[in-house]
Amino acid sequence: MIDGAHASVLQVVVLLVGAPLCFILARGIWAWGIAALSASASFVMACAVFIQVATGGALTYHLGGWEPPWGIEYKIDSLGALMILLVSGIGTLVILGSRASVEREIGASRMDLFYTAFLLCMAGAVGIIATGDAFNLFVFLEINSLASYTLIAMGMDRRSLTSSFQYLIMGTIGATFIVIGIGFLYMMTGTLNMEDISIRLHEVENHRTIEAAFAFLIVGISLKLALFPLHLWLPNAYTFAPSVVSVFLASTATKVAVYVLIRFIYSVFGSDYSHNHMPFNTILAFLSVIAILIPSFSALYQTHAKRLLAYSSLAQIGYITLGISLATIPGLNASLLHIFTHAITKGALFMSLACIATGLGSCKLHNMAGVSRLMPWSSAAFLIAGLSLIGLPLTSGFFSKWYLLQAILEQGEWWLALVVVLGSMLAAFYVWKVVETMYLRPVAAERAEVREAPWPMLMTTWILTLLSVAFGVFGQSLLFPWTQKAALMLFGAG
Amino acid sequence: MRPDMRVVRVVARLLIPLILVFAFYVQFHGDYGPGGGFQAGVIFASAIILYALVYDTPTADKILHPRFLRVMMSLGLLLYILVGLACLYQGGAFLEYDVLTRDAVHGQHRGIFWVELGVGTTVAAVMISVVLTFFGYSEHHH
Amino acid sequence: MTFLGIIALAIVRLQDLFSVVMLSSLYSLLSASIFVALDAVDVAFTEAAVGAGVSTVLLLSVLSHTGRWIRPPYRGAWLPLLVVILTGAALAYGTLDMPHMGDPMAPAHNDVSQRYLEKSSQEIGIPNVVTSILASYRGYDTLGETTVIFTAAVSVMVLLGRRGRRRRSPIRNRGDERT
Amino acid sequence: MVIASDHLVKKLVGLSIFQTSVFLFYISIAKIFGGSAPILDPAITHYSNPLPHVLILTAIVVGVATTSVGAALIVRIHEAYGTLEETEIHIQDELE
Repeated sequence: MIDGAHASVLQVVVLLVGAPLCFILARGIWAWGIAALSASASFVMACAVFIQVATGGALTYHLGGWEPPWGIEYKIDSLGALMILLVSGIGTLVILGSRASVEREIGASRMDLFYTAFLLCMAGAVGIIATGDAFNLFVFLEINSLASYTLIAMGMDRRSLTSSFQYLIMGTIGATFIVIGIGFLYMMTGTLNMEDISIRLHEVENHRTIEAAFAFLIVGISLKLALFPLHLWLPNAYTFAPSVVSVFLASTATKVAVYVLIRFIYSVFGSDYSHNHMPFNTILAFLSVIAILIPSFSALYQTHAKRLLAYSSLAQIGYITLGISLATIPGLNASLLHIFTHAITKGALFMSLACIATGLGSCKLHNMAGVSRLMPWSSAAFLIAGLSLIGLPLTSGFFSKWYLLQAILEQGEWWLALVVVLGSMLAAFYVWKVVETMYLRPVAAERAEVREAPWPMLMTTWILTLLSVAFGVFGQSLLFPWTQKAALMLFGAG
Repeated sequence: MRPDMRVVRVVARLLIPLILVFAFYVQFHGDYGPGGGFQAGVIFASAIILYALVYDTPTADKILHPRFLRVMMSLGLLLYILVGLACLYQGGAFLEYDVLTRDAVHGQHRGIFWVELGVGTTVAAVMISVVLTFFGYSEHHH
Repeated sequence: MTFLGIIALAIVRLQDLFSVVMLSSLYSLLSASIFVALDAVDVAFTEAAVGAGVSTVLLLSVLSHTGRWIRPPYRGAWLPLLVVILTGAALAYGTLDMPHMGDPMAPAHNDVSQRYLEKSSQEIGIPNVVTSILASYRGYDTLGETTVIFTAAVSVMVLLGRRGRRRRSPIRNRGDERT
Repeated sequence: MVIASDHLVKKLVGLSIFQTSVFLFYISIAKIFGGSAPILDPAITHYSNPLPHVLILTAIVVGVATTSVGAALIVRIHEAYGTLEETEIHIQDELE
């Protein structure tokens, strides 16, 4: 075994070591220190893996030394490496910048518990992406989910408790559906390794059991993904979670779910089966269109900035699944691009709101009047990232939506293109609603004392904001070749 | 104390050591019969929970301090990971017990023993801690 | 199996939560006995200890805190019913075509499980194959499982731990009024 | 029942019953007629498939973890709202 390959498992293990250490050793700021250290270590490992995959192709690792399908295998291809880089990168940035916000919203005395849960959540997410084993995926999904419920329940408002419970019920139903799907697959193939399943599936492809497995898996993942109409848990969860938790969840949780969806559609069932055997494309396209339009309209009526962004997230999920439903390589490529650009943009937006919440103590729109004069840096970040969310030229939002439009027009589906344009216009309206409050309204007298957020928070906010712009300018040369390669590979053409 | 509690206490005092012995039997005999770290942990925890039910939660808390439980559950998890890392150190893959000793089968035995011990420790500490936290919580309010 | 169905139905109808919890515990015990009949002794052991034991104790302690009676339901439930029927239909659809239960030639019993049964005595050297798979072949899953349990403990501590509670004072707690 | 019931405790119990049923499904996959429990013994030649047993052991643990987190949430929700009926919780939220 090559030494560098160990990084693929170590990037999860360092997080799993960090969590219990945080739990027993650390108080207050030390907890933050341990968390920052192990998250950074994980990020470094992720970079090592990324470089290895970039130079040497997909990486496999046999846990316990047992070759698959007997043992569990880690399999990281170019898409997985990029996803892990995204998750561990954003996780590390959020931890680095989170201290002031956590102190204010959760309290120094509970920091150890908070960061323990945060590390576990991150470990779960990275584990889901890295694994090549269907059941191992379920186990790490549950680590990720349980930690997410915990983090959400730490919010200040009592509604964080009910949102967390709602998410727990929906999430567990979703996970149980996934287990049923995996059970059906196991019944027909006798193996749990994803690659092995996909090879053996060809022999039994026309069985109805496989169709049922497909249906259960898709519905289960869609619950996690918050795809319309299974989205009801998401707005509450994002709104009432502690601010920095919203940042991490909004930029990674649904993205990981999309990745799982892509993994099952393409790597397990194969593009041919998924797209041609069932009315899957039509249903997905239909749901995506609704997912883009209805939440975008709902976002217009929100009076809480975090809630507004949560509804916008639902719409973005719609764009991503719309690309998949096209069943073409450019469509999938556009979806992958949008996963990355949107993760970074939404991260920047939620992070700037976290800054504002640290200053103002709330993200209700009427409290945010004139905040640009009190917190100019945080507000400017929101403005710039907001432009990217709308999809204005030169931003990353434009970059990925442009490819999506191209892919749609290539298929001649002009009315889908219309939906994308309409969604962007609605985004312009709701972003404007927040920006107008921040920039053009007078400051309430009792808030004149509010100061700008501390620099570590601003640093995280601005790194994400600048990345969001940078991918608009350099995305063509930096991101596009990777996602193109991944899309080709998933369609089995590369 | 209600008079009927006395009988319960005497029976519990007899039962608890038996349950503990059984827990250790399940922990170290999992190779041959059904059972292993997880089941042993649950059985061990059930003895302590029985104790907490018959006596009271604060007394149980005093014997097994919440902080101690917290350390134990973390150590169990860390032990598991440490076995994995030891295999890495010996030149194998993560959790590849073969390399722990010169003889592969012996390495497997040793690896499984320590890993199961880690699982048992974590599960027992977690179960006790969770149940006692629930008991303790209600007592504060009623 | 019929018993399981009856219990599940009773749980849906009952308004006494104490009975609900007790019946669900019974459900676990019955499942455990079915597991024994299906040769899954380890699973039966665990299900009995966890489902009938730990879960029941936890739920009862929840009830001691929150009360045991609930109001009769007053809203129509046709949409959830539809969802349940759809799920059931999908399950039935999937099972129509599946290999017969107990058939040794079914694809699930192919070379993967054969190797566990045939080679584990040489490779690992312990008779309980379930333990060999659990701790070695799929040891990483078990590490994940230990982490899940650990996460649950962290979570309960966050929600009900002593230090956690004091911080919550901004929200008015009913319980706090009494203490 | 998980979705339909108005009461949070019933939802949680319903969820665990749903999960237990899935466990039964898995174990029934593993059964081989004429096989016996997968504990090796020179006298026995046919065993039931051990792999689903292992998976379900893991799933049971995940299930009890979920139940305990859900139960802790229920206690806190009851404390914060004074009720566990979903409709009443919604009404209280609307009033805020």
